[in-house]
Amino acid sequence: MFELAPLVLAFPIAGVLLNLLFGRYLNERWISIIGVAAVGGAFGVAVLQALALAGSGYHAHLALLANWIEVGQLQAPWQLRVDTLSVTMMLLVTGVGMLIHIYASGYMHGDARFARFFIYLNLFITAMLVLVGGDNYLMLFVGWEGVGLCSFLLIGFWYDAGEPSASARVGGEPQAGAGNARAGRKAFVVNRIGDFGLLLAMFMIFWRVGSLQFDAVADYFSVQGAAAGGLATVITLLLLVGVCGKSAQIPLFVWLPDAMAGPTPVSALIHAATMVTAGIYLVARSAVMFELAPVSQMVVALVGATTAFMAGTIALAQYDIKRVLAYSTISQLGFMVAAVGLGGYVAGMFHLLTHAFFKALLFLSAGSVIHGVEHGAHATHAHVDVQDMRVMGGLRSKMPVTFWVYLIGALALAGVFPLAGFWSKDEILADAWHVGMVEGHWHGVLVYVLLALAALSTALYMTRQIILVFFGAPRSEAAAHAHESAPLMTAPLVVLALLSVLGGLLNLPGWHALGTWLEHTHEFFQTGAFNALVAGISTLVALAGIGLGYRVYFLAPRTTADAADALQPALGPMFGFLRGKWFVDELYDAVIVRPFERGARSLAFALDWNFWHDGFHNSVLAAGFRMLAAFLSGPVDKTVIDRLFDALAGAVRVVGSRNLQRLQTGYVRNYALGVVLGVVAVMGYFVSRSI
Amino acid sequence: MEILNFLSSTLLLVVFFPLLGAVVLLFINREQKDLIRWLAVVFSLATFALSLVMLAQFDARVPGEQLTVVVPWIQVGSSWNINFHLGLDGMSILLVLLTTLLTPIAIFSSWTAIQERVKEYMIFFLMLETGMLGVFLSLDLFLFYIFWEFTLVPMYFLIGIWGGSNRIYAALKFFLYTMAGSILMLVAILWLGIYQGTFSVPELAARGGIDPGMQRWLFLAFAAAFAIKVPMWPLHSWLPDAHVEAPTAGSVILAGVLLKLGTYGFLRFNLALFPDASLYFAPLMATLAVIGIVYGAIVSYPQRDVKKLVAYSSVSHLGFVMLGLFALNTQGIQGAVLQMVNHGLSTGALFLLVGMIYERRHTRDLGEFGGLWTGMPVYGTLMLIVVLSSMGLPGLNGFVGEFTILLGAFGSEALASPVYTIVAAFGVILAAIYLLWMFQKMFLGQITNPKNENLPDLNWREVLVLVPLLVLIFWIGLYPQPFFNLIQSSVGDLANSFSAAGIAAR
Amino acid sequence: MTAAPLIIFAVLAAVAVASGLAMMLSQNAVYSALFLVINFTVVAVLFLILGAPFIAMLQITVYAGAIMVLFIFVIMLLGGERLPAPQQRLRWQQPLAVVLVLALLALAGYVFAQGAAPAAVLAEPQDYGSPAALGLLLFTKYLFPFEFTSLLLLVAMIGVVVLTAVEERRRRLPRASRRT
Amino acid sequence: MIPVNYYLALSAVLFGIGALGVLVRRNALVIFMSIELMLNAANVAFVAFSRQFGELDGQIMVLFVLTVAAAEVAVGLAMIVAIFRTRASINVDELNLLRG
Repeated sequence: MFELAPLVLAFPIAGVLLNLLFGRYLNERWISIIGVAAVGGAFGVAVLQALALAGSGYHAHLALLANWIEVGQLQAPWQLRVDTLSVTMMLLVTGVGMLIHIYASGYMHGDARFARFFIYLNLFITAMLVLVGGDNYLMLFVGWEGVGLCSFLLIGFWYDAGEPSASARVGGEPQAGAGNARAGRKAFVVNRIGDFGLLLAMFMIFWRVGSLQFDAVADYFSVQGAAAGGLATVITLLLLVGVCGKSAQIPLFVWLPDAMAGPTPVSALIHAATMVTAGIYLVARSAVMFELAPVSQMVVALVGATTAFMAGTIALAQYDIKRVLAYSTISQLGFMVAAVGLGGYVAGMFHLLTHAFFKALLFLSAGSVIHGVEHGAHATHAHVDVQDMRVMGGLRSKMPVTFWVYLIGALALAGVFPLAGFWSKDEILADAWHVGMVEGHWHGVLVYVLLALAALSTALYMTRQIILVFFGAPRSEAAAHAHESAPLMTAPLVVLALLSVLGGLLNLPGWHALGTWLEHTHEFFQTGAFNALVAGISTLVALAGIGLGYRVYFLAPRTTADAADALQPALGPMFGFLRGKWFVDELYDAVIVRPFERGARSLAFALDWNFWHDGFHNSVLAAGFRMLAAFLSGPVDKTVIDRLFDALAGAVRVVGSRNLQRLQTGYVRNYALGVVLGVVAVMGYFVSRSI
Repeated sequence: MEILNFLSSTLLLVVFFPLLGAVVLLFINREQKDLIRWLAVVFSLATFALSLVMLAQFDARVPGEQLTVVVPWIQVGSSWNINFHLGLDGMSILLVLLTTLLTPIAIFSSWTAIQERVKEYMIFFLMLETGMLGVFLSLDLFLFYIFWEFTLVPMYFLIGIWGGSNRIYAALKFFLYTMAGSILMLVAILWLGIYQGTFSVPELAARGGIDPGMQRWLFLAFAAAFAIKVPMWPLHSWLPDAHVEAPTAGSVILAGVLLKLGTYGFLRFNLALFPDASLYFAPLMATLAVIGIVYGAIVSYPQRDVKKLVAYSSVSHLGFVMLGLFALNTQGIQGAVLQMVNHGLSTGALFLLVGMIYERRHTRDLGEFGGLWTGMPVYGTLMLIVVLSSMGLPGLNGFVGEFTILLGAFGSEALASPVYTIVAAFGVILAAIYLLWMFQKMFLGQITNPKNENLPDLNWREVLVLVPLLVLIFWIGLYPQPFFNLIQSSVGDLANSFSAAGIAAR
Repeated sequence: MTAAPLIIFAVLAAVAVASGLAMMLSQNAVYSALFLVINFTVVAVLFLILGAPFIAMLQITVYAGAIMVLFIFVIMLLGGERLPAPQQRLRWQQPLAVVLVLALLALAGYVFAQGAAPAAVLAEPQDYGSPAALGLLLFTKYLFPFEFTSLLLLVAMIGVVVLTAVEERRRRLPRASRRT
Repeated sequence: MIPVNYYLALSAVLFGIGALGVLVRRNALVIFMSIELMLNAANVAFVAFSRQFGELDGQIMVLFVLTVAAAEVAVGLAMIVAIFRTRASINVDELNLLRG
């Protein structure tokens, strides 16, 4: 069944082409059927690949599609790699992707660019499958940039809407309705910074290893062992730059909150479940190198933990329903990155999977909420920001299905026993505990503390969100008239809710299905031991967060849309700091963006144009030439030569200019006479010489 | 019979067929504009067909010159042996094909844009094609020089007659800059011809043995001509003028082919004839190239005139080509040759697209646009693809070239430092910044300017002009191997001579 | 050296010079043309004597024949055989010209007087001056210039057509476009 | 046989007559005829030299001179015709646009 592997790409590509060529002639129904079928087909193929792996001793299988670049010793074919790690990712991408496609066919109903949306989504699935299915770093990079492109296109899908927020006003004069487009551009550019690191890492791998194939790289480093430690450190740190870009870690996380400008299914699919986890996949894929570079591992773990903590605190003070989830995603990605940094690859992958379930669920439910409020706003002609949680409230009764699945997602995210999030998050914390307490590394302790605090804030902000959105009384007309979404949208929610509940089964302590499955890709992909103490603390932390949220937000419910946040008195100026997102955007704006723009402007206009183009060219080259000409015609010509000729002219004047002028009679015969005169003179000269 | 064989040799036909077209056009009444246009397109397409015949006759496995045409031309005494010598090899074949492809496209794109003096325009264009093909195919220094200068004349008139408001200034600047550089090259050519006893490039390359000190002077003399043409930073200040003022088709050819005359010259002459000097100057040239990459990209960003933006981006892109060439290894040089083609396709297409909106709106000011995608979906989509290709998105052509170049430069023995690559890779980030900025300003956001509301989308002729370029953009991006195969053996030989073993053998 | 050839030469030369002078002095252009024909014919005879029969024939056919017919044709066409009343504007030109030409001849005479040239001519080879020999030379050593003369004639032909056809074309153009 | 000198002298005299014709006559047609006479004089010298040196190159030159003369006459007469059309005159003294 491995022969079918290329089909995993063929299905979504076919979807793209069909909708691209015929989309304009089809109605929404057929467009969405094509889109969903394309992903569904790929999902089927992925399942078959998993079965094939299970049936053939879990050995990695390579499927050559075509040669791509062969230059000198550089050999980079289009080749798929089917092993447990890639198949896991494929299943996730296509499975969750399919659910989100179904949801999107309801969510995007009536949009003028319906076909284009599905083209983009299928294109994204293709790129993501290239990313996780490729057999070399170059193909991974193709997918890596490809998903970046799709992210750019989908964030800016409503490219004629969205006002740039004050802090995010980047790029010269404001342009009407280009806020979403700007967010997309920001995502692409920030990701490119990450790609820069990945690119350099690839170059280094190639020139040391001589190949970009995963197998060859793994072989090289296992053979070299500790001798290649320095090299591995440099490469892995460069890879980390890429991870920070794609998985939205400090310092490159700033694009992800803005990316919420895209339609909600996009946020769920790309900016929660799949694309942003590519960084974790990359680290897991390059695990051999990370294992040789303890310094890099430590940096990775600390970056992840810090991000988890920082984003968790920011999420506490946001009012935009999707923005809270965005920061939550960054925070959870921090968990995963910390996990793989600590060597807990299975834990990282485990959390990646469960997070995909419940975060996709949360985003889609948030979309459902937005959809509902939007309908309410339409019905009442109210002008409200439909994503602002302050105008919501009391939606529990209006949207029951959405409420329940949202609650499940939130509890899973908060890590409440026995939902999926509990098991995966606990595994990460246990790994951190192990590294810190058992192995005695200081950074393990630090990571554990940061992650625990992040877990606390996770429980707190999710409680806050649930209460603000669903409990209390509606705080606007729009919220009062909201209604439940169509079954096309709620059905995938239910499936995802189920997965969020049962996701923990994937790698339950004692069973370790995921661990044993992934073990076949790298032997050190092992599940850490279950630690009852850590599990207990985690549960306490989660409950504390929920309890705190209950006390702050439920017992003192917000009554009006513009009241101050209940947490504000407790935190004081700190709240403003969190509300301002630690002012990272402003910092980058002041330190990087504005200086760059100012610098580019002065480089372009002052240095290049005024100085070099006008100044140097016109003033030095051209004017220099003119000066030389002027010098020759001026001092030299005017004084020396002119005087000479003035004298001559004086002489001529004596002879009589009238006479000379009369030489120019205009009669041809006169001139002929002149010719003969000349001939006689020349001949006379020669004759006289011969005498 | 001998003369018949000579006249029917493929390369001769490829080079002079456009000129024949120009001569034929001389006899057409200037009022019959459509007939003139059709004839010009037919002649340029026939040249393209001939170049495909040439491609079929080309054997990619042979590293040296093929389909050679040699006729004694000017022989004075024993020291002057100038031959009419045309030859094809892996270094030139892609550029020849690029030229023969872009010329009909450029002519076709001027269908409606050029209404005045159509006859002269087409004649100049066909003359220009002959000149460019001659540069790529001549393997005699003297002949090369003649063709090199020959390209200047038609381009001068194309800019100076059909250009924008400041065309005379731009045309003169273009002419004088190029001319100034070529004079030094002429001196070097004469030195080579007289003191080495031959003007034949393959013979000079095979013979080698020029004193290293002298090589450096010769290298610099040739580099003066080529660096201005490329243009390398800081000699680029003629480029924005020329591009902004030139008519659309002129910009296409200028960016697509004429700039490559410079990079091709570096490859064919500087690298092949002066290997020691190339090794000596590699760090310097790579530094200039890298500065050009970053500088061009930064300066592109704040431009308001789209054409100027694209013109500066050429400085950046050709910096990549130069970096690849002076990496002096297989990956670098092959990537550079492919990137020359890529830049021709992407930037050519960009100029075509800019020309199309210019025909509709008669402005190129970024501030005048916004939200065009809504009204012109086909135009927006095609522009997006070309923009992505230009910024090196994997799967499109630009990436393959840039990646191989950067890879080559990273591990280059001649440069011996990854710093060049690290700085150059910043150019990749910057490319995303300025190109996406341009795309956003033109196509995204709301339509604020009422003049943009009812613009017609592209017509069949405009799409037809772009289709061949788009096909190649995807083809090279997804399956570049056929292209690499064409250049592999010739360039591989050259690159090997710079490897440690090659240096030892010399 | 017998006297006969010299006498023949003297007579021919005298006729040539006389006809040339007559050509120059005749007030009627038709007479001028006819005197020139006489001159050309006499020179052709001299060519014959010099062993250049081919050139002599050409002289008769092309010069005395074709070219002079053309001249007479044009004279008749334009009615230019007589100029209107002589209205001398350049009075000093004529004497000056005579003086200069005499000076030129004097210089030439001086050169002859110096006696640089040999007294006699050599015996002629067998096929000297035959059309065959001339043709052979023309198509080998002088091939390129010979081919080039064809181009010259072509250009002259086009030039003549352009010069004389200009009026015709203008006349045919519609009125409106003439203004531009 | 006659010495070459004689021919050369004849050539010089004929040339002088031609030159004088060009200088003193005002009728454009006669001026052209004088030019023809000058060319013819040159031809005499060529043939004479050719004879003297026993080479045919001189005669070849005559051939070329003939061609040039023919071309020149054709163009010249065409010009005269063209000028006559605009000026109704072939008096070269009336063509003094070059006057300073």
